[in-house]
Amino acid sequence: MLERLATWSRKRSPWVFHINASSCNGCDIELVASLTPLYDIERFGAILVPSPRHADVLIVTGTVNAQTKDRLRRVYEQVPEPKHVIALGACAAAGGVFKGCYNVGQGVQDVIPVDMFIPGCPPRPEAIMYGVLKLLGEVK
Amino acid sequence: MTEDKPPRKEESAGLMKYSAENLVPFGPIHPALKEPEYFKLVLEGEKIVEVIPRIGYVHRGLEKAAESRPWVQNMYMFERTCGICSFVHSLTYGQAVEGLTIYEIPRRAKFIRTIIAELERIHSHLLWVGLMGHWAGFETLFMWVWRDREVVLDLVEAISGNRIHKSMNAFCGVRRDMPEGMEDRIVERMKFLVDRANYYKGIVDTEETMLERTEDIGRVSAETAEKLCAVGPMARYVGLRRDIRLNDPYAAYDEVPFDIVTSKEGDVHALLKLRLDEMIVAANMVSYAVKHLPEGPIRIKIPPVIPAGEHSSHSEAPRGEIFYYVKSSGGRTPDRVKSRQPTMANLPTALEILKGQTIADVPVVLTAIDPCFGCMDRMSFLDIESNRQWTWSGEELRRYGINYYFPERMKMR
Amino acid sequence: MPRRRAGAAIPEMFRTMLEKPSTRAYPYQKVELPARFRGKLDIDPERCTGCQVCAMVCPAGVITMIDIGTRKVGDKELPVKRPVFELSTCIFCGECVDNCAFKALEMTKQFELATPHKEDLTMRKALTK
Amino acid sequence: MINEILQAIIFPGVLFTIAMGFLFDWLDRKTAARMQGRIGPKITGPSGILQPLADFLKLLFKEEIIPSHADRVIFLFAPALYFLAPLLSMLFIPIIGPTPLAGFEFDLLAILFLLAYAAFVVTILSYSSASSFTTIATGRLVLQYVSYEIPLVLAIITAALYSRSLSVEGIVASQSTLWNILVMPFAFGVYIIALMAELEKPPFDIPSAKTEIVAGWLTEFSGRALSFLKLTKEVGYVFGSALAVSLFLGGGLGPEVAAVPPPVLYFVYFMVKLLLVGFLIFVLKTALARIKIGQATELFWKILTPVSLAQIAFVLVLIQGGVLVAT
Ligand code: SF4
Ligand code: SF4
Ligand code: SF4
Ligand code: SF4
Ligand code: SF4
Ligand code: SF4
Ligand code: SF4
Ligand code: SF4
Repeated sequence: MLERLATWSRKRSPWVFHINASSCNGCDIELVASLTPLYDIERFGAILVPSPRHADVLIVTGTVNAQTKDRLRRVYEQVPEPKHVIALGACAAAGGVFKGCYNVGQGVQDVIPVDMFIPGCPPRPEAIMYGVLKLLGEVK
Repeated sequence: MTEDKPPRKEESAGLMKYSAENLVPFGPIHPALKEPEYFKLVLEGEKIVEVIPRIGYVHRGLEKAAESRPWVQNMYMFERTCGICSFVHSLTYGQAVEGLTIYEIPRRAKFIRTIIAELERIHSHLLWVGLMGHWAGFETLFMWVWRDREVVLDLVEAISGNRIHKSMNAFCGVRRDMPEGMEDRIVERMKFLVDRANYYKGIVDTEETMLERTEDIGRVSAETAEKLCAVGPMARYVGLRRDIRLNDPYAAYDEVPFDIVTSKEGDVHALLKLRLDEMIVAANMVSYAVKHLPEGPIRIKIPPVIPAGEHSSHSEAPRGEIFYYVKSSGGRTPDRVKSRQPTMANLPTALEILKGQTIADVPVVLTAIDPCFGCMDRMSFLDIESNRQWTWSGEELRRYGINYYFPERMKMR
Repeated sequence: MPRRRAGAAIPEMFRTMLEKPSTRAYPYQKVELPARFRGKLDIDPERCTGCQVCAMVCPAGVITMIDIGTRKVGDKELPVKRPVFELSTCIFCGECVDNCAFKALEMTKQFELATPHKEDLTMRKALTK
Repeated sequence: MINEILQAIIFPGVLFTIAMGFLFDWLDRKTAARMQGRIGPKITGPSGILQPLADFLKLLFKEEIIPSHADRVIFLFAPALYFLAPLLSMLFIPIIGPTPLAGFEFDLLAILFLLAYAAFVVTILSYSSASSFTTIATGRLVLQYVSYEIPLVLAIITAALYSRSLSVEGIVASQSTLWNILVMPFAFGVYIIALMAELEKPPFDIPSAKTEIVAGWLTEFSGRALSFLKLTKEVGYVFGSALAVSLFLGGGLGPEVAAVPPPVLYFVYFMVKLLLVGFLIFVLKTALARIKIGQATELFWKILTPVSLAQIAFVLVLIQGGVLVAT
């Protein structure tokens, strides 16, 4: 019973913390756009929170370069359990167009575990919403 | 507070001379900056006495990578320097490369480039105005402005197939023609945007709390701005008439009539109005260009090998001058590509403005330069007041790094 | 100089409140995509000849060519190749589509690509001819 | 006896207050969203009405991280102590009849004390988490508190003076012929503005400004502590509005309708007024940008304090002259 209540509330209230790990902004503005009136991801209870301590879902954009790697890991550790990570965009999924540049890695999953990949460069706000909703369907 | 500051140690590049208590980190992961950038603010109470930027969080090594990739592929990579003014990057890079070839760009392509570039300017300025509202704590303005911004994105998507990275440019032309029957729709939508821009101008002019936040904030004298090489709106808001579109026309800017907007007031409020005014100008330019679109081909196919030589090009991105330099030795890949972005050029001015403001103004002022730190990984500082100048050498960076990674203050339970 | 007042946005706020909200009903309603929308890449295995042009032009290194057998040209055995697409890094530029002389590639309108497993994004369709 | 305990726990006591807190949060988000052209919470319950509940429960079930440098004891218990303040204050407000659950002769003073107590606990909480953002937030909290405190108390005192009573019950009863707001509109205005400052609603969300100092004093809290802090804010919202209704809008008093039993009628009137006050705050908060702490201080000290003093003087003159004295 308690378990079901917890699952219900988790599915209904995904609070998102966005971290830009050296992305080009394209994904970031599409993520912000998904909050705005035309898409309004708040319909599903998702809001953008300002502190990783308040977050349930960590959305990472960008290629994760040598500099942001440690910060990404540190932010990830600050998020209380249960937590989920979404890699947003081609860059976060596997390096995107920057794959092979000397300063970038092979995507987010090399640094922290990823629960959902949303490919696209950048993904439409609808694609982002689809990804978040798909993740919610899986929150256990 | 002021007396017990330890004496300045020049050799530490000004990084460790203040005690930890009044150093407030701003970034790298900070909700006000959609991009990770790190500023250490030295505070006295809420007042900022010094700002120490730490850049390079978005450094991906584009210029290096460009040297090993074919010319055309680089176009798509440089387009992704940034998602806000992406087209103008590929445009400038393209122009620099085109300068090395003998081909003439079709006139219709020039017009289409102008249309996309101006649509991008509108989208960028709207985004900026919205974020300004967000950073000043005025969510409603942010929501409305971003709602209206979608109008531009829909048009861009209809023309190019993607909302952000248009992938429209090609060497000596554009990849896609304007879709059939878009003309009326574009003109009508531009009219709508001009109406909205006028409404927002009214809001930023009358709303008391917004004025409190923006008036008299972020002042800088025209001389300082000129000395620190401000570009784009950052130069125009103090009255400098600087605009590459006018000073050195490219694409079809010599055929589409327009006038640049400047302001004399020189505060953030003036900057807000300036951008809205520029948006109106841009909307009118789009309408004009769509109506006067010449017939003809849109692209000349050129061989993948670019003749040897050097060339540079610059253009006016929404946030100021973008500059590209390319060097070829006649191969399939460039020898060297160098790009300089407006934010890099505007950062010294912004730091100058920040001194003496309160911490509440940081987001607003940093937004004023529109934080897009795509390309800042090395930097020299010049403090014009004390005429002190310093650079970060590798050694200083290393020392700073060691200091930074010392046992973290924040630990898990 | 217009009059300064707090709450200048209130009339518009009430107007907006009485209007229909501008939110699109996704995911309950399909998205209207423009004709040129660049979505997930698709390949027609029948048309692909394995010419490798797409792999050469792709700026993101999405396409790798895999040997699927050999064929005889004259007295030489030449490998037959087919492309495999690692769509997780695809930047949807459409360069490969433009350059495929055999019109084997196409950009569909599919954009709902989110997946928990990155392997799902590898497209091997061309191999199973 | 059992009846009273049930009243205190369920209706109109603790549970009802909490439910109202959730309702206010939902209404707040929903109206703001609609005014911005959005829909707002939608899928959680009908029209998303259960959204605040889902948020609360989710945080309850979440891991709680206590920063190593923070004060453990304060971190664990202060949120609960903070939660008590608006909850207790709510018991002094008459909701389903002219007598509140726990009123006494000087309960207005108790409310004032609880207000100060809440501000004190927040400051301690904020200070105890000891990170550079919360340190700035603490400074802002204290400064904001000393700014709005005086006008807020002055506004409350205006009502008490005019009604010549120091209990909420008495003040409500004295308004049967004439609502206080008609005599002292400025005191009402000052009260609402100071209330917004106390609740940290824009334009006074200065101590929790998310674009400046991350989440302000809330930055370091997670899980259960965060859920209670947020709930407290929501309940505080309800309490602040309820006090406004009682002091200035005549509580649940209103024209009698023969067919409806008096307690129900009282309750309905009270709720309608409560939602109106809430709506007023929703609108103001959506329409304004955040101001700076210095500007807030200036507003409260240089403008609102003199205004409330003038209002008191005006009321005193009225009383002295014997005009319009409340019964
Ligand atoms: S996926 Fe594309 S849009 Fe997103 S950060 Fe990478 S390059 Fe930018
Ligand atoms: S030190 Fe500079 S050049 Fe080296 S990785 Fe960092 S930002 Fe790039
Ligand atoms: S300094 Fe410039 S050229 Fe050298 S590696 Fe870095 S980006 Fe490339
Ligand atoms: S100027 Fe800024 S927004 Fe424009 S491309 Fe450069 S980093 Fe991006
Ligand atoms: S490197 Fe520095 S000094 Fe040189 S052009 Fe760029 S910003 Fe100016
Ligand atoms: S200097 Fe700028 S453009 Fe060059 S590699 Fe670094 S981030 Fe990219
Ligand atoms: S998809 Fe087209 S370009 Fe690619 S290998 Fe097949 S035929 Fe060649
Ligand atoms: S669309 Fe672009 S990135 Fe994707 S496979 Fe084709 S060429 Fe490569």
